[in-house]
Amino acid sequence: MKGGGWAVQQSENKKTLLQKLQEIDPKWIYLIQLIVISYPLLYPLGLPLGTISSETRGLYGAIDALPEGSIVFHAVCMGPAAAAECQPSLEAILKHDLEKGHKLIFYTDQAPGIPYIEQAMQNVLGASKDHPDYGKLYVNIGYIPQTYTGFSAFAADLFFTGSDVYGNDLRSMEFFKDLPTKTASDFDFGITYGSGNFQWIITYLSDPWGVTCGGGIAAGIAAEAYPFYPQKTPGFLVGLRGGAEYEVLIGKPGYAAAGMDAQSLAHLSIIIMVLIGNVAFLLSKMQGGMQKT
Amino acid sequence: MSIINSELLRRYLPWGIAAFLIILTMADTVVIEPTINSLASSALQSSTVVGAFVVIISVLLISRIHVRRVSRKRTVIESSVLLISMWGTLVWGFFRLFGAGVGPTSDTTILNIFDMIVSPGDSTVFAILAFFIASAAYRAFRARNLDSAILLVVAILCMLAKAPIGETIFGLGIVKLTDFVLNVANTAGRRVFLMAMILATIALTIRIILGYERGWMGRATE
Amino acid sequence: MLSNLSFIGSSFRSGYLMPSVLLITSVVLVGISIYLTINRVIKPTIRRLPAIDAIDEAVGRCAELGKPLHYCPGIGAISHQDSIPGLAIGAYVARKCAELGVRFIFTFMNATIQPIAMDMIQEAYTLVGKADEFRADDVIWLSPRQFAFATGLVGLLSRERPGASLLLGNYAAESLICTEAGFRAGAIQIAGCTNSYQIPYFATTCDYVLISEELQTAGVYISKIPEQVGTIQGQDYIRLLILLLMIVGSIVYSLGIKSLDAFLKM
Amino acid sequence: MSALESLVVLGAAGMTLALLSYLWRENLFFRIAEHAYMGTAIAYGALLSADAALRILQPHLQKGEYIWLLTVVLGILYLFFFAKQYFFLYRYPTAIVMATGIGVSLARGVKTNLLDQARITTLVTDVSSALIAVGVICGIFYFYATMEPKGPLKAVSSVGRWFLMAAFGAQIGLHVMARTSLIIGRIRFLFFEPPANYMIPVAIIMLLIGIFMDYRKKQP
Repeated sequence: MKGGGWAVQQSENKKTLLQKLQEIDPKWIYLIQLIVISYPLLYPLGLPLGTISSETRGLYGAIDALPEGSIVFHAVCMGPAAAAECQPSLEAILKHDLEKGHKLIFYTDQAPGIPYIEQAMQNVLGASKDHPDYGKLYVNIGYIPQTYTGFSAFAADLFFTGSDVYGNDLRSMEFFKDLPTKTASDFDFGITYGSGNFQWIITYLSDPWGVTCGGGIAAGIAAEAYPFYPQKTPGFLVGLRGGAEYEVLIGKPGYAAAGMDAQSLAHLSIIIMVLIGNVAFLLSKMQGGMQKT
Repeated sequence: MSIINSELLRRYLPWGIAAFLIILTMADTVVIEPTINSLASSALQSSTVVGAFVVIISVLLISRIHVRRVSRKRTVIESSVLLISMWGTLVWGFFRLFGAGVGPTSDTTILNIFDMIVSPGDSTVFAILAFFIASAAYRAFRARNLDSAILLVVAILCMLAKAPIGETIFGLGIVKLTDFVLNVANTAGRRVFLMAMILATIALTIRIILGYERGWMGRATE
Repeated sequence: MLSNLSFIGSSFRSGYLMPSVLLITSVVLVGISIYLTINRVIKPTIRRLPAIDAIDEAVGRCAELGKPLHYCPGIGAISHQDSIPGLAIGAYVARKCAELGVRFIFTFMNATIQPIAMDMIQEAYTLVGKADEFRADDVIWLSPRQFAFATGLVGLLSRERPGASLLLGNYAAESLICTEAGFRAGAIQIAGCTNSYQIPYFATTCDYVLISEELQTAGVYISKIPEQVGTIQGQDYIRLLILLLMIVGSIVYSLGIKSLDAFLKM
Repeated sequence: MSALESLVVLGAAGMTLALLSYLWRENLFFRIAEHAYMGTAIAYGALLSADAALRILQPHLQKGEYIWLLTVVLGILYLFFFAKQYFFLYRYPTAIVMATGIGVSLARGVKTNLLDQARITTLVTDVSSALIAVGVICGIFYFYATMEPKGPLKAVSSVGRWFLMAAFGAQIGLHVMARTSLIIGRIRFLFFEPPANYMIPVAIIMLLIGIFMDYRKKQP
């Protein structure tokens, strides 16, 4: 059995500087990481964002191609943790929808999602329930329990919840007047946000109801979205960077773009730490090896 | 009395309902047929409402644990903070919902509690994990064999490509290489997991329908 | 051939005809293999995973170095799907440790694990005839909360410095803290869970990792419960079906014949 | 910025710093903040569920369809989880919610996550899609549990494991970016949202006191 904990090999060898470096308390590493991330937030480095990934272009192209008045369904399924990554993407996509004159319908499958729909509507549309076009161009369905079970019930009958999150009766809203089937197949595009798994919107909206879907998803679960790209989804935004790229594409750099400097330094410091750790590990194995022969 | 405690009501009826609903909702997904679709859609709608009540159990379970901990003087301060913050928010919320008809989404006190405690709590608890990743990266991420070497190389590539500094240092090559890795190796690996998840769901469904799986029924003894 | 199938297709939701065929075949395959295994018509054998050898070597190493072995089935309750194989493998490791006289330290987070873990380990020691060597205070409930549990485990691993630390069961965000502590304490680490967000961290920090389904398979290899062996055999039949479909499909498609793809889209 | 709003921001800054204090070590402030978060999060979820259930039921009850009250009765049956004698009544709502969940997810999952994924894998047009096909086939074979891979099949199985490892590497790389964005969000909140930044000196002083007390405790 090769391997074996680091400390075992060290006990026999003399403690070199590199091995002493290994034994520093994790608290110092936390401090280094804190400084590395705080510095660029106070004094931005202004690093260029770099090339925009094909997934982001795919989503941008798909939304840009939607004609005016097409219905875009926003599933804002994010809690506070995911919102730190995906709120900029949500607001960037809403700005694009506003520009193209799309009709918007909001939904969330988890309780903490509602404040983020409100915040996005306030920031982009200027108002939420008392917006002049509310009920005509914009509808906020709010929270439906039981994630995909609740959503499937809603998709089969858009009037399932009876009223929107503010209590207005859905059947009297002009938004639903000219929808042919009053089911999810009337949507023209679907976008999911947050750290739930991306595949849910393909499994429960795209395939059964024939609606093209994309996402503004947390980076932590973005690796799960690639098996659907490009055949079953035009594209998706990967975390804060996806939001920053989309802000550049719609020509309105904002919240996300400013955070990328800190991302860069944080990533760089973690890579350096992994390299130092592995160099020390290889050195100790070689020394351990020499001693045995 | 014997009917109520009979084996039928205790075991077989819940199992029968579960098996029937699984088959009904599966059929509804696959077939366009008026009776099945309408029956299944009302099953889904009522299940959504019934499911909203499941949170009762977690509220009462957590309360029982922490009341016991306060009475046994083990963690008095923290447990009473939890009980006060939970039941305070609940009572105020229900009073507003049923009394004044103001839902939790528009009641200012509930929104303030969300902004003050729930929102910073959720994001900070997960933010701490980034510090653990940094310390583990330094002290424990080792390329001890080919597997972990592949893993670390791909992780470093993703970190470089997704942060602007990667491209400024290594140029466009790093982005192209990472796109290839993400769209090929990662896609293949993730696809295997997606398929494995469905195989597990198929196995679980059959064991429930055939009655071999009783975990969901709770106490097996009764 | 394709055209006369279309009249059946009309009552099927578009694109769900072939999936329902696959669903029915897999349900039948798994159902039959469970039935046949229970009635001993077929006796499928689960292959011995390399992880089981790694576990035996780890116990041997602890006996050699005279160090204790630490085992933890994670933070899940007894009803969690990962806790069940976690405990089954735990019983196996406890018996191995009892045989070689290695001190077996068992930690857990969820209170529902305690009663089952206590009599599982006791039974392992009595099976080997060393009932007196069982130490009840080595079954340690560190804390009912995730982060306090992680801190408690870090303290325990740095004090006890075990020769091996086995983390098999249900794990979440605290997994990284536990494996880092195990690495610092110089222990051989074998870890496994089905939560695909934690497996990558296990894969870098541990010497051996059980990837999602392998944990279940290792649990069934040890527990040998007929219905579970039958389920795995049924799943393997479906895997074989999907493998053939993909191999034939990609060869056919790369030769330019697109009808199989169109057929599967129905 | 009204008094209430600044109180909310100060409270949020206090919560953030108390939870971050876990990085120093587990302490009472961390435990209090964690318990306050757990309590309000569950209560908030319960309130939203009740609000959603009420919203769905109201139109039906107004129209006199009292059959819908059955769902409320079934929901209340969850309470029998704590009962001694009539525990089995808890199984009825559980059966309904679990069964509809599995039924909905299985049939659609078989199409989107099993058959379609296999079908897409067969669309071999260029080198990368051929590589994906090889990766998926070897990966599926890696999880084969009832046959010992011998000879060339052992190579197929290890190729499958390499693709899984690449997927894990991508997961870690993207996870680092995800978690870092959270720290960025928290630090930005502490630095740039008045009066949150007043809490920083308070936290630093308390940290120094903590270090001093720890140092004194270590002395013999």
